[in-house]
Amino acid sequence: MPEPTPAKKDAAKEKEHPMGDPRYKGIDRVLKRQQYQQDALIEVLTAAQEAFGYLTEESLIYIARQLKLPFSWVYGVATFYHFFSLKPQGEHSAIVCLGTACYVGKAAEIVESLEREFCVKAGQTTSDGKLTVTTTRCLGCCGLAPVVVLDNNVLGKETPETTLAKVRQALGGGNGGNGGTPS
Amino acid sequence: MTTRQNGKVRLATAWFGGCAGCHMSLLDIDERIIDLVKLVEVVYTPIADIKKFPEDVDVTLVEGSVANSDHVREARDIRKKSKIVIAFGDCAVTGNVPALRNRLQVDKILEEVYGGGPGKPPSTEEQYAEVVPVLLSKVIPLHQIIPVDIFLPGCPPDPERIWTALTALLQGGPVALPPEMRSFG
Amino acid sequence: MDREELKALAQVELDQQQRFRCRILCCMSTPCISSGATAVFEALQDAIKGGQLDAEVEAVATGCMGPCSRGPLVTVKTEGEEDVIYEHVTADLAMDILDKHARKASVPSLDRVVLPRDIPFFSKQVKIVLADSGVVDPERLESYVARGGYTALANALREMTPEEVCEEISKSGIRGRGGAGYPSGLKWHMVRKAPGERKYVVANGDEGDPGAYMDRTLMESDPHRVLEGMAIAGYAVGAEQGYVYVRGEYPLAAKRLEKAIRQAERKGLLGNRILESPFNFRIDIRMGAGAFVCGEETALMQSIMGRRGQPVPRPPYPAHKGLWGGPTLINNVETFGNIAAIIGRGAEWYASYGTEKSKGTKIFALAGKVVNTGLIEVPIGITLREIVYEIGGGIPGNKAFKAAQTGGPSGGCIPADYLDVPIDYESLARLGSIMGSGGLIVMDETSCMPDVAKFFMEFCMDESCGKCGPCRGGTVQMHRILSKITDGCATMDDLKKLEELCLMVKETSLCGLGQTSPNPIYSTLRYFRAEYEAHIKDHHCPAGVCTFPRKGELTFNKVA
Amino acid sequence: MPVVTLTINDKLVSAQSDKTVLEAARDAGFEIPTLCHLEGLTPRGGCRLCLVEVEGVPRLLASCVTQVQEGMVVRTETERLHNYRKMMVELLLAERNHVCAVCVMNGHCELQSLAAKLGVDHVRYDYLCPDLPVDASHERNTRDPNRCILCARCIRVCDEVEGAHCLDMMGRGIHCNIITGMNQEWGKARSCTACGKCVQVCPTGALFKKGSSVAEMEKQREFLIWILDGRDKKVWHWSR
Repeated sequence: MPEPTPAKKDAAKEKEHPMGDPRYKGIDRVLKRQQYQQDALIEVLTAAQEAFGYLTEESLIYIARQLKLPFSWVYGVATFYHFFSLKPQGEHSAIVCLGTACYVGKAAEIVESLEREFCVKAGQTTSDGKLTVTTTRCLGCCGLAPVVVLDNNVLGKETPETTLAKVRQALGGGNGGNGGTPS
Repeated sequence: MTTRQNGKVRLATAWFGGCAGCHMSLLDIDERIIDLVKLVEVVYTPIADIKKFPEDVDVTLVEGSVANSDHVREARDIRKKSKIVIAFGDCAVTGNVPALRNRLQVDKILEEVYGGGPGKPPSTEEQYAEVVPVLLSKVIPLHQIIPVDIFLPGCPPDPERIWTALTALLQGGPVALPPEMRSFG
Repeated sequence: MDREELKALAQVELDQQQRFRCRILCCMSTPCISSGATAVFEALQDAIKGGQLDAEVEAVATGCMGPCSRGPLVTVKTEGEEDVIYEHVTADLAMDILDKHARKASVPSLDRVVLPRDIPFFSKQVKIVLADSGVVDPERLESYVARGGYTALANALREMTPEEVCEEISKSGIRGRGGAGYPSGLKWHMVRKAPGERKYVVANGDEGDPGAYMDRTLMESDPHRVLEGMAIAGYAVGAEQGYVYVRGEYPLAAKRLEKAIRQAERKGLLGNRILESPFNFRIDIRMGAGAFVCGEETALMQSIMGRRGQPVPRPPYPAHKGLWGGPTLINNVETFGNIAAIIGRGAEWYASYGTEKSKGTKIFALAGKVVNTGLIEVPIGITLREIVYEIGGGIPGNKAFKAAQTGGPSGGCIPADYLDVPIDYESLARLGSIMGSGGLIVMDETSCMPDVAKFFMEFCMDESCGKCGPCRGGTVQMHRILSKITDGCATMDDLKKLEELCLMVKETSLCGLGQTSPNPIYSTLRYFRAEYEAHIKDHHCPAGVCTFPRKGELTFNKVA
Repeated sequence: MPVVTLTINDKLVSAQSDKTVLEAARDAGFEIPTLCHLEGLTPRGGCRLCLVEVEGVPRLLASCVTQVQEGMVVRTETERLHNYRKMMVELLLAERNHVCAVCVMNGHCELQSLAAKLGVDHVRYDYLCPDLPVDASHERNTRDPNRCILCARCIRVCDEVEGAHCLDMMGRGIHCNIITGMNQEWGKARSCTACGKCVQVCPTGALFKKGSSVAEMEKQREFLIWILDGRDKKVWHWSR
């Protein structure tokens, strides 16, 4: 079904990918690997989120076309799962685990302190686009509760103070993570 | 129903956040109102000029939703002084049309209504309170403030519905409306 | 590869391992990595290389060793000596460890990080599923094969008919480890007998219960064990395709599974003509994308098929009509973790563990207010007291035990009065909780029970899929009433309303998520009703958690 | 098709074995309330109003997705069921802004009449009062999510009968919502064929024809069986 046509981008780049953005190649790889099966929608959406950082409307339209699925179907699946975001994410991300062990360890206070300090609600990005604060339901690191994941680094046994200090450092210390261990 | 010296039931009607349509519908019972007056003494109603809600009321019909601090106060007063409280019409039962404002923020509403006119708009909560009673952040049905004995839905409840309910009540029976008489709207 | 070649492969690996005088095992599962295990492992490798000990000493990246809060953990296996476990290891200790174990020097500073092996944390455990966890290198097939891996599959393919395999599972008495405890053998028989050309095997690794991470650990630490169990299941029920559904939060588990699948395929342990038999079995990974409800089997199947993870009414059960209409065997990852042991060592051996109605062992993720947190595997029927006070080492800070929460948002809180009840499916159900996937959170006197109930209800509300009305609207309303209670503006009438709602949501919801969502309220009300009433009547929180910000308000609506 | 005999509310009833309990009960003259069910569409089992008690089964079963079985003993009207149904309708009324007084479907609405039938004269739960914008961008029809009960009849008719699949569900839990196309304005969703089937099957005033005012909208569903039997069996039911 031909719905809104995505805007044509830079003509030179079009050679790289018909959509005018080389990042679509990542989606194409998964599409091919999954043989354009409609059942693989979630895998393809995951690839798109990895490629763009979030699910752009354009990428959703592209995926729907490639898999020959209705737009509303693709949108419905994309909004069902918490992993998919339809909004751009901040440069840095702080994910506070709200699993039971972390709850018992008062992780809610960490969320509150982040919300206060950076004037965002959990699930939102600061207005300057620097930081996204989100919560998650158990990362399975209960032995380290309360747990915060800052730019993909799992930090254990956190308190509001330690988290705030580390987030401030990450924001002040330029882009990317702080060289910690991968999770 | 207690029998008074004059043999009449003490009836009150009150008017909160609503359009008075339910009161109109009550008057629409037409000539039956004469029969009604034989049975009841209207001790308080917005139609008459009675300042204070009296003590020892048998039945109070409350029209309208609970939308501001005055309504809360009056509702509690009515509950204290009435044996039977009837949520009269959809606004009292569900919040209905006045509750459509619930998706908006109260300060935005006040600013919209009072802010743009001539003169300086009130700026503090206290100043607003001088102009109008403090609005509740959400318009709520009566039963969320006080216990309600009988619900009489309808917007407005049509005269037949009101008559059926009142006569059942005045005859001392339970108010059991048939399905077609208890729908919202 | 056939059975003989498998044996040969194991022998080569064993010979290889014996060449090393000293093997240093580093836990490289998520919690230890978070505590800095990568740096420790690298430092050890560097130290070995730098000390030119390559030929004698080996550093191995393994899976979970158990006491996760003490990570990074390192186990040293030295020829002719007892194994030594070190806790809280840092990179700068690498050289010390080598000095002590490879060079036999005296390093007294290491003593303070030695974790004694004779503490109840280890001695009370019985490791069947986790037998290789923390011992094998999860990224190397040979490591698993050397421990006898894939022989159960080989034996099943060679010596047993599919029916015999199902029967063996039945005889073992194993019940589903996902929570409900449905006898696995029955399910296997059902799928085997169900007519259908294409059948499927699904390992449910969508471990959504907050506070549970058994499946993640198993997939990260011993992925081949899961794959072997699935392959045996595939053979038993007549399926040629399997899926592991991995929770989106577990990228490392997915990575290791993926690697394991590729290795197994290369060696002919998965794919076509497995171990030179006519049996074909492929396994694919499907990643979840953050939806608790996808742990429910019908929702999980929807998600595998790329749709919104909304449950569909049962019957038809997946065993009859599952993925793409084919009969589908869905078991928890942990259940599949038991299969190789059952087939390999026999149903009778397996059934010697556990209680009369619940056989075998169960892995629990012990967390919360307890000294030793981590992953434990215990025989079913052990008491809560043994878990909390012996394995767990008691409550820190001289606080009193208040309750243990099992089963996550579908489970309940067990109070101190029942510490001595043996833990099995039935006894937990009688206490108003469930075995669940195995999260076990210990709470001390600083936990407020209405607040705990609110925490779980918020979880269920967020995770409700929205398909059926009772769960969609009911969880929201229950959460609102619980909020009123902890905020100080609830009435006893609200409590009555809450109980009515609990019953209604439990009895009318479409799927397990909704049906069990009131359990945390039920169990806390059952054992801690006085605490609820104190909140409502006296605006008092015995645990000192709630601050009653809306004390005295008669409605939920703040006056502007 | 073999016929089975079952007992519904103490009455012996026979039904073809491929029928659901709901169909058998309705054929036997028993009323079971439904909202998401609509003859002609795939059963969904979502609204839970059609739950019935079946002897020997500990759980309540949704009659719209439960097939009849020989010897089944079914109860469709017990006090427990009645209370649950009442609560379910109250939950539905509380979760959106169902203001009957100013609804195009006032007097013809399935939710409204069901509430009255069940004796729901007030709602015991907090109204959630969500802020949901009305979509009037379509040339013929309007979508008012404030009155939606998420029964998904519109989604199913659009997918199964019209074949357009313009409509679907987004989000989850209490934040579920019906969307058109890429959650875009209905008028801009080109997969919509403007057939209006979704409007006709909608049980409430969530979907209505433009131009209708309070209480003016009435819906007709005969077209469903007309189309489906016409398509599959080449039989067109004039009598319906």
